Amino acid sequence: MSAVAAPANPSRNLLNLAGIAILLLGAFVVLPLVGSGYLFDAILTPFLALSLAALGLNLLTGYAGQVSLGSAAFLAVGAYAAYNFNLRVPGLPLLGSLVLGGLTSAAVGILFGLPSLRLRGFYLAVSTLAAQFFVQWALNKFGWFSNGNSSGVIGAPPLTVAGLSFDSPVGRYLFSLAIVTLTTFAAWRLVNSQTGRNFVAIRDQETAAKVLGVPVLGTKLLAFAASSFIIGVAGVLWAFAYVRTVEPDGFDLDRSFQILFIIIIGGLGSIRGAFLGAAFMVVFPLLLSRVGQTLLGGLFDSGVLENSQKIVIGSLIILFLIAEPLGFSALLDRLKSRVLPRTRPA
Amino acid sequence: MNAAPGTASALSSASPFEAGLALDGFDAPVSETAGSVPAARDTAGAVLRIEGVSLAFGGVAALVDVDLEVAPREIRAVIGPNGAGKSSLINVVSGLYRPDRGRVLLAGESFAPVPTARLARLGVARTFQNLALFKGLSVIDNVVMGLTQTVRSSFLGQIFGSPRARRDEAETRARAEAIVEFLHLTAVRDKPAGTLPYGLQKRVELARALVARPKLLLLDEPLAGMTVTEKRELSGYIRNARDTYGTSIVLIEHDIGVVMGLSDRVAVLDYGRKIADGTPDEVRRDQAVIDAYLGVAHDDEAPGNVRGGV
Amino acid sequence: MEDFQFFIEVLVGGLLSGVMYSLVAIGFVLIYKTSGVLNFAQGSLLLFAALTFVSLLERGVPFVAALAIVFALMALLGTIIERAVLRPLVNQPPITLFMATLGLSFVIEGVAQLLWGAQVHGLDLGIEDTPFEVAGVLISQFDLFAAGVAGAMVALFTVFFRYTRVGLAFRAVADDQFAALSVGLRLPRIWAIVWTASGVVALVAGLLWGARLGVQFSLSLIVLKALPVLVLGGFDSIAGAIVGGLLIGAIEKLSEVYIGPYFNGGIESWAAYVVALGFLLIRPAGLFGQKLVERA
Amino acid sequence: MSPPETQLSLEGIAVVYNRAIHALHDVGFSVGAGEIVALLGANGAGKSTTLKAVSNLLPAERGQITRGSILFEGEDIARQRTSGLVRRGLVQVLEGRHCFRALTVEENLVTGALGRDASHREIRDDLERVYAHFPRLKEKRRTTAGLTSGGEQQMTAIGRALMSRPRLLVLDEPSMGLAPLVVQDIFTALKTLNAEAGLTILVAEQNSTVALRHADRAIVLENGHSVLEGTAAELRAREDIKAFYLGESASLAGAGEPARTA
Amino acid sequence: DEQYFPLQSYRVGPYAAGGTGFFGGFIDYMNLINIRDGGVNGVKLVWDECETQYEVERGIECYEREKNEHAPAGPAAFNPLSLGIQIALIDRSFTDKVPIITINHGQTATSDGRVYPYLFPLLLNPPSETSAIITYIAQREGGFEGLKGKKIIVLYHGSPYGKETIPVYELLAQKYGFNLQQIEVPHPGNEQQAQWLTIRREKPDYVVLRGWGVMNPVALKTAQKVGYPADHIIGNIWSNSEEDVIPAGGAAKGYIAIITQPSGTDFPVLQDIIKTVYGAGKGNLEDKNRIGSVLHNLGVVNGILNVEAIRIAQAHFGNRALNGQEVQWGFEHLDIDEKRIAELGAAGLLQSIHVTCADHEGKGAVKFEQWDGKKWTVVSDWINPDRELLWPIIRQGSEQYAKEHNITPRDCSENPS
Ligand SMILES: Nc1ncnc2c1ncn2[C@@H]1O[C@H](COP(=O)(O)OP(=O)(O)OP(=O)(O)O)[C@@H](O)[C@H]1O
Ligand SMILES: Nc1ncnc2c1ncn2[C@@H]1O[C@H](COP(=O)(O)OP(=O)(O)OP(=O)(O)O)[C@@H](O)[C@H]1O
Ligand SMILES: [Mg+2]
Ligand SMILES: [Mg+2]
Repeated sequence: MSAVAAPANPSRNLLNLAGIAILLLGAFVVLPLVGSGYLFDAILTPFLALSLAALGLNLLTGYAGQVSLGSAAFLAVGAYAAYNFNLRVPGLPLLGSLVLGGLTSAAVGILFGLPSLRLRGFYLAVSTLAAQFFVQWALNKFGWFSNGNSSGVIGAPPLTVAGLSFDSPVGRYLFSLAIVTLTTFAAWRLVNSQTGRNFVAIRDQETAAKVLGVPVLGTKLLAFAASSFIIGVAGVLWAFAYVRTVEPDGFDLDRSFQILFIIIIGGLGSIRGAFLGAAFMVVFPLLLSRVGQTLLGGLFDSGVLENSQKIVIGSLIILFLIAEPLGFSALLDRLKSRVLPRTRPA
Repeated sequence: MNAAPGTASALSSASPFEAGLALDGFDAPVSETAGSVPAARDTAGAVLRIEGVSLAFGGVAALVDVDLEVAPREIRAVIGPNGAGKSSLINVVSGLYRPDRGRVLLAGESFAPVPTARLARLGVARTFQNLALFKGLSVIDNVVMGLTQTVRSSFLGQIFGSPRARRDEAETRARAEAIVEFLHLTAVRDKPAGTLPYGLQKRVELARALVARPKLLLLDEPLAGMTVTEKRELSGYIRNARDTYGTSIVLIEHDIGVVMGLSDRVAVLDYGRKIADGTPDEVRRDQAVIDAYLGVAHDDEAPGNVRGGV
Repeated sequence: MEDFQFFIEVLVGGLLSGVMYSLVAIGFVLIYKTSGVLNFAQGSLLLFAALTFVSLLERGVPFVAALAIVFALMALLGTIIERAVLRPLVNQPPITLFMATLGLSFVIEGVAQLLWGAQVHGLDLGIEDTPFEVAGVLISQFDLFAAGVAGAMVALFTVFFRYTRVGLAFRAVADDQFAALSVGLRLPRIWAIVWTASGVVALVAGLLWGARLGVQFSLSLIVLKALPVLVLGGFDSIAGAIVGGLLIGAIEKLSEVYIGPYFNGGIESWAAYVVALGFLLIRPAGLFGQKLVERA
Repeated sequence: MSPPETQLSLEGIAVVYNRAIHALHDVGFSVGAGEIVALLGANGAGKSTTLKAVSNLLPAERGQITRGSILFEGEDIARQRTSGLVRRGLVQVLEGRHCFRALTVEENLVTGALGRDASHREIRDDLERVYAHFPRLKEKRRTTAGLTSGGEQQMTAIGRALMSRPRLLVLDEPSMGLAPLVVQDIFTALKTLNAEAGLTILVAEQNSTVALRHADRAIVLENGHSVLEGTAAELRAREDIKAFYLGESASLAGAGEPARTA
Repeated sequence: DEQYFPLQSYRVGPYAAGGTGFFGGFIDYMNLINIRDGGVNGVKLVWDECETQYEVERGIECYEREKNEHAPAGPAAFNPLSLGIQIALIDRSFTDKVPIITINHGQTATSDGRVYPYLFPLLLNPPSETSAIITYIAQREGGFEGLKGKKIIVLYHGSPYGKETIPVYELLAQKYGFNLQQIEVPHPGNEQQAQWLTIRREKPDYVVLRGWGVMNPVALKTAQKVGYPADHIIGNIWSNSEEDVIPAGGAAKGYIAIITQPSGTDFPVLQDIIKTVYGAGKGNLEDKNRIGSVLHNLGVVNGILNVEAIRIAQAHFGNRALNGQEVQWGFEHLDIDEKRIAELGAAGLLQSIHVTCADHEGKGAVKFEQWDGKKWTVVSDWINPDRELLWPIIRQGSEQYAKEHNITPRDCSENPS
């Protein structure tokens, strides 16, 4: 699980920059021109939201080495908090409630991160399930969170930033894209900073880190906070830009697993891993189901297709883990090192 | 991390006899260790002083009433059979083990146990016997981690690139690069430390410890698993570090050649007790040491190997 | 007095359903002991076993024969999993293996539902479940029976680990797979054995739970009930699975009955986890779990 | 002396890790039954990789042999699992003290015998034999291996290998972290086993002095190539070897980069 | 010309049993229309299934995908069998203008057609269901007077659906003076020891089961464990299927549940389906024994209502594929009397229904059935809910929604057309 290290030679560095530039150009300019409503509403927006969530989890699990099975809970906290700030604080701009939602999630994250000071590995992982179930229960139970809706269901406020409205498929997509881009940049800065190194340090060798003066407790909690913040923001996108009407049950354990899958498949401890993984976990099943529908829809009922898809996806995940335990980002690195001249053979 | 059982009890100050012993040690001439600046002699300014430290693990005594003193600019070897308590001693000094009795004086302060979190700030750095690198980080980042202590900027500052953060980053990088250069690690600079061969990993760990220019450097078998040439080279660096930064060094090493060539004074532990303490030559002539540790005199591992060094 | 009797009743009910959790937990423990990972496919195994079993019954296969067939199937499955999943992933970090088991659960659930459809099946093991009363406290025959089975299994495994050297090999493998390889332990065989064993445990648990819930997809969800049991008892301790089960069961029910009303109910879903967490903060490796060894 | 019949032979081995990092390019040598052969080389030369290849342990580290063949007693090891090889007497002591941290010292030793399903009394005897070599371990038999000292762990690892009654013992840096006295004892012990039981030994050693003192022959690795081979005596005599591996003269190429001999 | 029905079905996951039965019935009926009558006035019915696994997100994904298909007419109506999905689609329904049919469920407020033109919780909405259950209990106790001082416990599923009726029960408890206790069962509900021990202590006269999926059989089993008589447990509209009682085995004998359509196959329309559809090997249920099961029949009824809506709309707009708005008109003028029901061969299967611009439920009359261990037998006549009492609740919800989204409710007094 190699963490991002400063790229070897400047030439490759430039190449990366160019690549990113092209990506952003395509995402911000080209896609909006060519994409269909379905593409935005049903594929790209959820893809962005999940990527962001995965990015958050990757900070915690990939970099700081603390496995969490409660990501969905923090999605929920972010979404519901933002909803309530928006509802109860008059005149608060949307972005304001978005950030506050993230911060609330960060606070909750710190709370549920406390056990990490004592627990390790799967013990910690399972203990994070407490967050998962408690949050879901609380949102379901106390109508206040959903403004008195007995079912705990909340509806998204209109997406308007500085007067201009984003309430169209493209708009929602661009809104998410902007948020994701900014957050990702910040995260990138973070993992390449001293703090980022500290994360990896406590992951790989807590004792040594301590001896070098890394504040272990602080760093762990910081990891939980940063991670939950990003996941919280992702939750806001999920609720406001994608689903637009959410119920607590939407943030169940399966969601947490999905996000965990994304970072494993994409590559632990790598930023682009979150995106690659999300692309795989979001787009691939859709593709599969559509292809299945069009090819075999007549022959079998959707149950058979669905189960076959389950099998296919499950096996693919396993095969992939076998072929490339370090995930897509490692795969990409290898391909790069094939095409680009390698600095120097090991 | 596994802290030893038992808590620090009332401090037992060193008995005059022991103090005397320690002084004897100092009177011994150390100048003949060629190519090395003689260590300063003043006891008062000792960089590290261990007083009557004892440590047991469930009845098994790892350290028994051990005293040790390291003068500024001194290279202090600690040798002894396997399981004699050498690493434990270092772990006590770095606060990973808390002694049952006795205390540790660092930079004029007295501790029992030593607060690990403050260790780096006290100017102490160490390497580990079983590699303790950050496998996921590149070599250079591993070395930069050695300077964690010097980074003052907050994580927000680092994200948004506050001036201080940029300064910190630039400084630490520069210093790390220098050390990497110095230890000939440039070739593997960007490789994840975990994939390096054992010997190089040892080297990286040394770099990580050196980069902070510590006042006191604790080395637990830094040369294990290297060819004689590499050993000679690295011991050269170690001596250099002492000469240029005036670092005092506690060196645990099983290669008698290196120890004899490099160290100003040698302490010998056996079953947790200090059985000898003096100049290399005194120690290697000491019968108890020969019986417990050296075995037949090692003519072929000529100390000359290292003497002739860089 | 009335209240006290009720308390006892809740307590007993809790303990008994706790045993049902233990049944599921044991399967996890077996895998964890040898791979150091949480096998999330345990629930799917359970579903697969039970579903296959009833479907065979419904197709007129006699009880015992069906039992034998499913038994064989689980053994086969165990070997396949070892060959296709574990062997290629040897010496990989636990998290990777964990994800693999999740992927595995997809496959198994998919296959199970593809083979036997999504209908809900009733399963009658022929164990009467009319409760009988002891000093005014109702006790369920069925749960008693289940408790008996669980007890028997625990005894069996404990003996197995205590008096064979296999236990040692297991711990070695879980500890350091690479070293285990180098000393010539037959990892493939060990894994195949263990997965078969946990498959059989899944079968037993599946039948007992199936008789309670009916055999249907939701069977695979009861793993969530087993997790707090595991943390509490320690992932790698059979005894822990039982003790943990009893504790969790009792705590869960008592809290639901006595604390639940203040939140108008439903706290069961997390109460167990919170309690388990509390325990963990005192004993980071559960009650009987193997503490992790680290020294500088 | 007449060359004994070869027990192990490597031919033009090339190894790649992660399908990207080329660790070995062309390594070839052979070990005769009853021989003691030393494998020398700088850091990163490829000693450990070679030895892992011999025990067919590379797959577990995502490494694979891309070229060449390794024969153990005439059979290609590629077609066998490590466990099989151990059963047939090829046992390896891994680099860097791979003990089972959570097991006690004694349990560690016993695992060595599990491979060959030994009987209880066999195990008891072998344990005694190992304790005879390493008295220190006897004192520590009940201690959790992970908590013992570096040297104690190293001893445990070696003892564990001896427990499986090897015929070809492969050691990766056995002397690492051991007190001189112990190193002497180990090598004398190995030598006696070699003399009495005809145990073949392939050892990668940085401590070339010791290695060459006890070995019959030695192979020198460099950047994944086997560049030099000869009897210990010959090699001890060679200037470049002296220079680099025995360090008997100040002249040396800049290390860090694997060094150039010849 | 083809009329397109997008189906957000679920055939895998915890609730697959429900999904397969319901959508099986729906598809069977549409097949019947195509095969027997060659479509609705010559317009063939087409559909495709999109698996939701009863998850909201997947439901939305399906909706977004399917709403654009078969242009120009597009989808006739969505029939998600999920409250969660319906709720998520409420806002979208205003912009996309495609009817969303939630038979026997749906958010309470959405019965108010003035505010929600495109939402149709047909046949029976939660309040009607609730009042019907209480009315039935009252009948067993000899009139509403008999309810006084009786104790009723409602055991509800810990989900939006489960909680939908909490306020309704409270209202009725006030009105009829029985004392009420509502207990939640955490999702999915495979463990109910605690709840039933409480019930055993409280000794209620009746337990109302508002369950879903595995919760129901477990409830019956656990009831048996604590010795609570099954014939005093009343199941709600989603606790009334064979799938709920079969797994419970003997424990379910005597259990009573509410239905809008009896089970069984002795209705002409089902005979037709068996003959024409299954005869032609086009039947949708793998397991033939499930033909005529509660959920299958509900699917058939759902088919009838959808098709009739199309028919009525065609009479108004012409016999062609209609778009969502036109179909909405059809549903809003859905008026099926006993005569028409007889023509449809559904006499006794469904009961006359009259949807209006303001009332999107229709009628909400129900029967009660009892499980004898083998099959359901109807034990009551059609029971009508106390709508005067209930509509205030509905209006309250809908008006609040209207306020929040500044919608001016349609004026349904004069007849729009
Ligand atoms: N955390 C611990 N728990 C239990 N025993 C310990 C612990 N740490 C050290 N010991 C024991 O204390 C004794 C001294 O250990 P130490 O590591 O200091 O020896 P050493 O001198 O470093 O030996 P080596 O040269 O082999 O590294 C050993 O017998 C070891 O088993
Ligand atoms: N698991 C691994 N993944 C990637 N590269 C590896 C791995 N193990 C070794 N290498 C690379 O293979 C080369 C040879 O390493 P190897 O450990 O065999 O050298 P060595 O001779 O044993 O060195 P040392 O004497 O320090 O142990 C090195 O360049 C190293 O970086
Ligand atoms: Mg040591
Ligand atoms: Mg090596």
